[in-house]
Amino acid sequence: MTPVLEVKNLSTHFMTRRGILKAVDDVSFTVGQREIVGLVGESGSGKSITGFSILGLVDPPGRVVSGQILFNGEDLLTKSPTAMRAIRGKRIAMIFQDPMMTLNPVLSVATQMIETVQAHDRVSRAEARARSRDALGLVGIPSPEERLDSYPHQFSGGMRQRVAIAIALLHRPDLIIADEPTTALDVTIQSQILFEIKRLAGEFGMALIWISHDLGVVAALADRIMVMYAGRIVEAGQVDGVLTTPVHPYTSGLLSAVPAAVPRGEPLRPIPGFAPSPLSRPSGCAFRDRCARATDICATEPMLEIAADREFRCFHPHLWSAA
Amino acid sequence: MTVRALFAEDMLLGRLFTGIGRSPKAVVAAIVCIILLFAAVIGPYLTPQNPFDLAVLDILDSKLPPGSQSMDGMNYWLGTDGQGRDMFSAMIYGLRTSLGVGVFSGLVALIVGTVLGLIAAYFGGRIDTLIMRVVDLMLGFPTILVALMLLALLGQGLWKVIFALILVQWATFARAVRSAALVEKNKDYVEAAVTLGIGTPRILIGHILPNCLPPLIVIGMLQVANAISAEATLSFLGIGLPITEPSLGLLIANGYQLLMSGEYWISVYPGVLLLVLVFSINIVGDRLREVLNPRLGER
Amino acid sequence: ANLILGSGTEPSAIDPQFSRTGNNQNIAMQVFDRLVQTDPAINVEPALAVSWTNTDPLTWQIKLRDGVKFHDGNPLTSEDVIFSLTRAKDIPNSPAPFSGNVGAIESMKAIDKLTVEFKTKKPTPDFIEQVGFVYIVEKKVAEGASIEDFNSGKAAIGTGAYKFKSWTPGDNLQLTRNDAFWGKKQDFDNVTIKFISNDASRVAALRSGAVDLIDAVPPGDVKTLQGISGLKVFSIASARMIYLALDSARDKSPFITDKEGKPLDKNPLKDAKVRQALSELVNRQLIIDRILDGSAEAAGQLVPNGVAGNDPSITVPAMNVENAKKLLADAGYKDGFGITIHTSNDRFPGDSEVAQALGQMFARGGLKVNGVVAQPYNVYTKGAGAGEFSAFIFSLGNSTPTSATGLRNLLMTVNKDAGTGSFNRTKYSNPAFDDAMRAATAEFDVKKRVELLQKATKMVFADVPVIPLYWQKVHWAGKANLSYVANMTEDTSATLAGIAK
Amino acid sequence: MTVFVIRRFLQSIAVLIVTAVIVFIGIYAIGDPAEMLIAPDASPAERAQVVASLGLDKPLWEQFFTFAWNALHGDLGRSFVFNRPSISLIFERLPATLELTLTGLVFALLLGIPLGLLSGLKPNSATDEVIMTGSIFGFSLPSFWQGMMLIMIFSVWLGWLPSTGRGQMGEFLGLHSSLFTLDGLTHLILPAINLSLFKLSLVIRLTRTGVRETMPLDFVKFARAKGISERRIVFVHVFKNILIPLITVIGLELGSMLAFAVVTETIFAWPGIGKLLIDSIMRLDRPVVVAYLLVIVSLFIFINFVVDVLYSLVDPRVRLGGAQ
Amino acid sequence: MTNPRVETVPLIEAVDVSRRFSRKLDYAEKIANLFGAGLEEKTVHAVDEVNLAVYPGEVVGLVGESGCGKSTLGRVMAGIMPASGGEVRWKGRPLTSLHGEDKRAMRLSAQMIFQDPMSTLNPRKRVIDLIGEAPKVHGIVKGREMRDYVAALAERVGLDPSYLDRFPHQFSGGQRQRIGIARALAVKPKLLVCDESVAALDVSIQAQILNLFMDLKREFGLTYLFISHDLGVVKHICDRVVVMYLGRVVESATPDELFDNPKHPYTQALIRELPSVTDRRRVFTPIKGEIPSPLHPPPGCHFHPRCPMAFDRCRVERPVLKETAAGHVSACHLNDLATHQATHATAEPVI
Ligand SMILES: Nc1ncnc2c1ncn2[C@@H]1O[C@H](COP(=O)(O)OP(=O)(O)OP(=O)(O)O)[C@@H](O)[C@H]1O
Ligand SMILES: Nc1ncnc2c1ncn2[C@@H]1O[C@H](COP(=O)(O)OP(=O)(O)OP(=O)(O)O)[C@@H](O)[C@H]1O
Ligand SMILES: [Mg+2]
Ligand SMILES: [Mg+2]
Repeated sequence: MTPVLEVKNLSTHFMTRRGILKAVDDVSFTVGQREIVGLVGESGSGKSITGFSILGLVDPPGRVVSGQILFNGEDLLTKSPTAMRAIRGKRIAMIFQDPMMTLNPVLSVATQMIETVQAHDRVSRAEARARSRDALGLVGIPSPEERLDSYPHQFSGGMRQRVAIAIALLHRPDLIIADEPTTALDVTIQSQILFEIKRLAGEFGMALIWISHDLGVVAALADRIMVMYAGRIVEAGQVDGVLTTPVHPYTSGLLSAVPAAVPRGEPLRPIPGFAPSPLSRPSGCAFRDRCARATDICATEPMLEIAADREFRCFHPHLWSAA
Repeated sequence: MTVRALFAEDMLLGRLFTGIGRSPKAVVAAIVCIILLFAAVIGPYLTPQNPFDLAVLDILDSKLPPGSQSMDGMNYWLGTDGQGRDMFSAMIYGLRTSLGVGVFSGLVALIVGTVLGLIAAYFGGRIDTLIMRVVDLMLGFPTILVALMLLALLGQGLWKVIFALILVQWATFARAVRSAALVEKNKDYVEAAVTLGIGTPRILIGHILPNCLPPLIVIGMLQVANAISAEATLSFLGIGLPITEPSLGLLIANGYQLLMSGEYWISVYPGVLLLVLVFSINIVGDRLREVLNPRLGER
Repeated sequence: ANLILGSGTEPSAIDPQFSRTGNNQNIAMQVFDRLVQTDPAINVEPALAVSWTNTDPLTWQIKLRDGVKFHDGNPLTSEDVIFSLTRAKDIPNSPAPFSGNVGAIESMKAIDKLTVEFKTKKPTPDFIEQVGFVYIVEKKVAEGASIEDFNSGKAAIGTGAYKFKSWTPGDNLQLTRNDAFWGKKQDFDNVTIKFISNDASRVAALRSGAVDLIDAVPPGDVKTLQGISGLKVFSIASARMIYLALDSARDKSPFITDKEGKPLDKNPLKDAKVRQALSELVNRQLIIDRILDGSAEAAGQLVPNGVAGNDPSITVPAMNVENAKKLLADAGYKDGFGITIHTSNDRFPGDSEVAQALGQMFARGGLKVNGVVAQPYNVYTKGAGAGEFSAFIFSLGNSTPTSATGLRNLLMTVNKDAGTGSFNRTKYSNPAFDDAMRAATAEFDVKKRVELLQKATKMVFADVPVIPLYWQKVHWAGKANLSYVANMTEDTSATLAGIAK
Repeated sequence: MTVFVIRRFLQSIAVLIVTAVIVFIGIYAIGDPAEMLIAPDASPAERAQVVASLGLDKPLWEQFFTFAWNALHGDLGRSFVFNRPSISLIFERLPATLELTLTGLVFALLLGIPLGLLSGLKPNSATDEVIMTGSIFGFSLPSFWQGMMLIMIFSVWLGWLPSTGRGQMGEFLGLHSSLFTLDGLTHLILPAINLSLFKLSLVIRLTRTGVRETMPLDFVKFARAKGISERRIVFVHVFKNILIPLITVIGLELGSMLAFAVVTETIFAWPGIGKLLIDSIMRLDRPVVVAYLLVIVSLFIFINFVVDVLYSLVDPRVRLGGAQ
Repeated sequence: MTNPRVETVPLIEAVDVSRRFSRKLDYAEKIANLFGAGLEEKTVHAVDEVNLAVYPGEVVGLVGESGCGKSTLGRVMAGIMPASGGEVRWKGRPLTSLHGEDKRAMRLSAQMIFQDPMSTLNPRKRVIDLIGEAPKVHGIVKGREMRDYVAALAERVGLDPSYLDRFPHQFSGGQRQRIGIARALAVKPKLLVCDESVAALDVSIQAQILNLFMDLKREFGLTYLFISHDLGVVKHICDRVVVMYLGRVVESATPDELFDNPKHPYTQALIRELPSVTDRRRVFTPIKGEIPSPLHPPPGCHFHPRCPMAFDRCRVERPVLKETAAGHVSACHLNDLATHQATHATAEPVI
């Protein structure tokens, strides 16, 4: 089975006044059909830009400077703007982080959904409307027909995010990129959305890239997990494996920093130090300043190592008995 | 606070300077502004004649074209006006007046408007309603009517024109400050300051006001330009400054009649100077608008 | 042919009796007629009245022109005249009624269809000059007509050379020729009068061809317009005298200071020598040449040569700084004093410039000019009337055949009941002059009357009650194929225009 | 909606009363209408008669209350100068001013929005620089100077366009306007340009700022992610958002254009209310000034009302009736 | 862990505290009502008769959904916002009875630390002024000593004192939060109300800040009201957890007790849906329905429309807080049913 998406050596840089900002730096991964991939990492590590790069939506002064993005075997980076537009929303859809901001406040939900249908399929308004209504029903919005004519502000945050999901589902795309879609929401609403997404992805056979910095959420949802740090994927593998036997010191640092990792009342175990400024990342392993295991060799670029169930970039990986 | 720190790139002043510095157009405009300001300040030392002193004028020299010589051998490089004023001197003095009127009225209006706007925003309720209704009323009244009434009440003169312009302008500032302050007021840092037991005046002036400054600087800049234009228009309508001490606007208005009879210099030169002045102020103000708007400023 | 006339002023109403201000009369004189009218030099000539005689000092008989028809075809009768002269007194809310013109009438009687007999309250030598200038309306139409009826044209029925067609306030007024007019046949079929108050715009309109003829050409533009082929300028020195009024009656004057700018206890202007000195400091011709581009004639008295009452023996005071300084020294002001000159800035061409020039000249004569203050007329006139100024510029237009009215209004002692001194804003009072004027106005013999007026004029101007500066020249400009009768009364009317022969 | 109307209505009345009071005091301060009006050589009896018939002999407060009482009955008084109901004087001239301002506004919008979009979509490009620098001219030149230059260039030198007055009127659908004849249109062009240059700059700027502020917003990116065409994004998504500030400002500016057409009307001899106002102020024709301001203020209020309604149509988040 | 409750006087106590936000009808709306428009005043019961005592040295966690009134309660208890019903007592004395110096002392003793560190720091002030302004204004330090004082504080919260002349935007999120904490500490508070203070931070930085809080508590004996919607965090550092739903307290217990034995269906759902790395559940059984609007809260038990176990009584009668175990109170009508039934309440709800 060919993977839905194959990203090879993707680099996306921002040419800012203060220098080149390597938001995504030599990132490679694949997403298989019907696979749910979690992309985690701390704020600013390049998760969103990875997603936007795939869709060709990196804003200036950012630019994909190298790499390949193969979607069903075709390289998206060589496509014309028109061809890209035909793919966006139709075959790759995206859901954004902030449900309050993703919908145009002055257009009705119906307008925003119908235009999406009609942007890709030559159908009548009535039919587009019917499809929109069905999509709203799918994501669990009660009485979709009436709600269609509402405006975004008349929905709560959770419902807006569901509308965004419904829009993403309109064309049953092959791949959905969800960029932290539940971060702004409550625990109870978050779990409703997770539930809905998971059901629908299964039902329609879609692949899903789920971007988040909440390890718990990804753990609950994804098949595979990729951990980003400073523009690079530092570790990737099956969820169970990565979360139980993290290989990269950053992954393990993250896992031990969560409150649940220590007994109640005990001091937590944060990763010491701060992430380097994206403008002045040290060469070599970007994590080495914060890493207890770092040695001189870490000043050189770690290669992507591929073990049985794991890919990682580290000279001093944790070696678990199981691995 | 060291001077260097003041100009640090993150500070307001620093942002102003680096912001302007990055646009060649704005640099030129800023330099022009500074030159004109300088010329206005040292005006009396620059000019061969005091055009405000009737005793040195001679209508025998009136309406001489540029380059003519006076009876006593002085050269009128830009010609003379209907009263025999040396146009160059008159323009420098007029610039002084115009700039003075613009800057001063802008400044006072800024202060008055800011205080009232802050009060309206912070206290809300009746005070807010009252102030804002007055603002609406002020913005609705034609400038000329206000000026004319004041003129009648107070008599004619520089200060009265300035007063009229202040009266017309403060409302703009009050409105701008209020809307900015309404946003700032609800930010958490204000609540934090309240929690820390910091008094209301201090919060208003020390905390909220500095954050409302960027739009104010921009509006202030543009208002100065506006005030200069407005004074010119008032002069054109015959309710401006004393005629013996003409501003640029009055010079233009005086020469306006003569424009078609070929004595173009009386109106055109001051007109060009006014244009250059207002234009460069606007360019600088415009640039500031770009720089100081965090959403539009360079990333 | 059609005529488009660009006018700087606009009527406030079409009712010819509503106001006797110039702007209203200009329109009225084209649609309506009076018993008599003036020629360009303000001489009376017959109009609707062909003759007027006084059978005794209190009785006048006026004979009307035969065959005159109103625009609606009805003939003019004595009834219309009696009605019009009665109506003139009680136009509601009229700001400048003709009531003064008919004030002398005791009673009126129609002798026949074309003769009216008047009884006056007291002997009135210039009776015809009073009632003669009231416009005659048609009784049938005007009786009970409102001001709106006139404005709309319903009641705007006169005997004039043109018929009223329409008025769009602020924009234009349209007339068509009255083919049944009793007088000279007009050259234009249709006349449009466009109201363009801004001077430069009006000139631009002529230059761009949008109008054929304009009035009130600013002096500065005269030379330019003359230089443009295809255009022609029509000029005349009017009977409008521009003068500097001096606060000569009071013991203290608000804007008189010492050289340091501190208020002065004494009022130097009370001294005729000082006034004389100020007059001699003024170089009238220089002002006329430099500020008014020659559009004026230097004045030393009220009315110019050609208007009855002018005394040719009064010379225009020449500039004589030496003598002026001597006069000042004689009066005890060797070092001069401080003075502020006030002026309007929108009343007549060059008003504020002239004031500044006066300031320059006074300054050169050793006075300290504390300022020249220009104000819009509405503000200015209030201050002038209230005696708030010390030296201020005004103008006085003379539209009557003799200087009597002007002298009475400007220089006679203020006496509201006698109707003298209405324009005497400085409260100047000269009993000898008052007596001389009273004698002159009571004189029935025209020649004698004029002589008496000249005597009074000479007497009063020797005292320098005001400083006469100049008589304004007025200009009209039009296409070269037009003719226009430039007139001293500053009237702008299609009846004065024609196609050049 | 009802609440909104009630609130507006009450506020309007308050504003109107204040306006009237200010004008009364203001005119009183400027000068004595009688002085301006009555021929100076009028006899005391005549003077007294006119003063009495105009009601100027009564104390100011009494004059005010007489006025207010009559105003309540729909009578705003008669002009001192024209002796006609001041309201009819104003309504007679209002169409000319409306015609001028609306044409100016349409001109500003038709030209300003595309230019603003152009420069907003390509910020910092050469086009943007040219448009923005050019638009500063609109702010920098005093209006009277602009007007003079327009006349000099287009009527005197080039002789292309008439410079004064309103042209021929045409009739269309029962409306009389100079918009319907060629002559009328040619007369309208210069004053309309003069009046609209400032607004044009404003519209350009507002549009540009709007575009620049809206383009980076998430929903634009989301629309792109949906595969919507760039055209639709600009003209539907972005444009509708820009419209909101635009409507507000246009509302305000239409009002101020109406009120401040004075200069343009003076220069171009346009028979509108601006010129009537300045003349009336100069002549201290108080009933006209009061009526003018009341009409203008009412118009302001009405325009604001329309703006608010439009606003709520464009922006579904805005609900009429909520307190400010 | 010691039981702080042996001390009898709470440091701060809310007694039947309510906080309503209402918008009064203005004149226009009143007039409209005369014509029968039927407009009502809109009142949000952000906090509805809440009782909560915090004892010295205690860390009390306050959890609940967005908009349930946590922040409002925090503000009322910190004395920033007056209560509209009931009273808040500081060391046993009602806040309304405090005046002058006492009032100021109380105000300074209760400090708040907010969620978004950036927005609580005035972007135009330097760190030194941000931290030092209040102690200077209140005369805690003299002008000259300020820098040392601030430097010491900065060091204490783990900030490099050499950064004192920088502006907030030059710091990372975690550092900014430290600035906020140092600023609060600068006026020597007794009580810190932490309103979602770690929600915006990355896991690792969150851990750093939580450690700091625990250190400070140990060192200065600070008392905390810790507001969060993250049960995991609350569980870790609190001595007692209070659960709110739509303005009311629905349950309160020690963390262990609460997590082991939640009584209220809402608490149960919260605990169940808490995503966790260690305890990976791949089945989601969310609470159905949206959070109801606080403008029109449902009658009876606010939670009943979403409650899988709701019965008739829940729809009409407001449940009161009852103690079910030592120090464990909850407000649910299920408590009144037979105990064996209640244990069943954890059964999977249907969606
Ligand atoms: N328009 C831009 N201009 C300059 N730099 C940018 C821009 N957008 C993103 N970046 C930089 O790119 C880097 C990666 O950003 P990205 O948004 O992908 O982070 P992220 O992992 O999604 O973080 P978060 O969890 O906060 O969303 C960051 O350092 C950010 O500062
Ligand atoms: N100043 C206010 N005016 C009107 N309503 C308010 C105000 N402050 C809060 N509310 C309302 O009171 C309710 C409780 O708000 P509060 O901020 O206390 O909730 P919260 O639990 O802190 O929510 P979050 O987790 O989102 O911070 C909300 O419905 C809110 O809309
Ligand atoms: Mg992101
Ligand atoms: Mg909160």
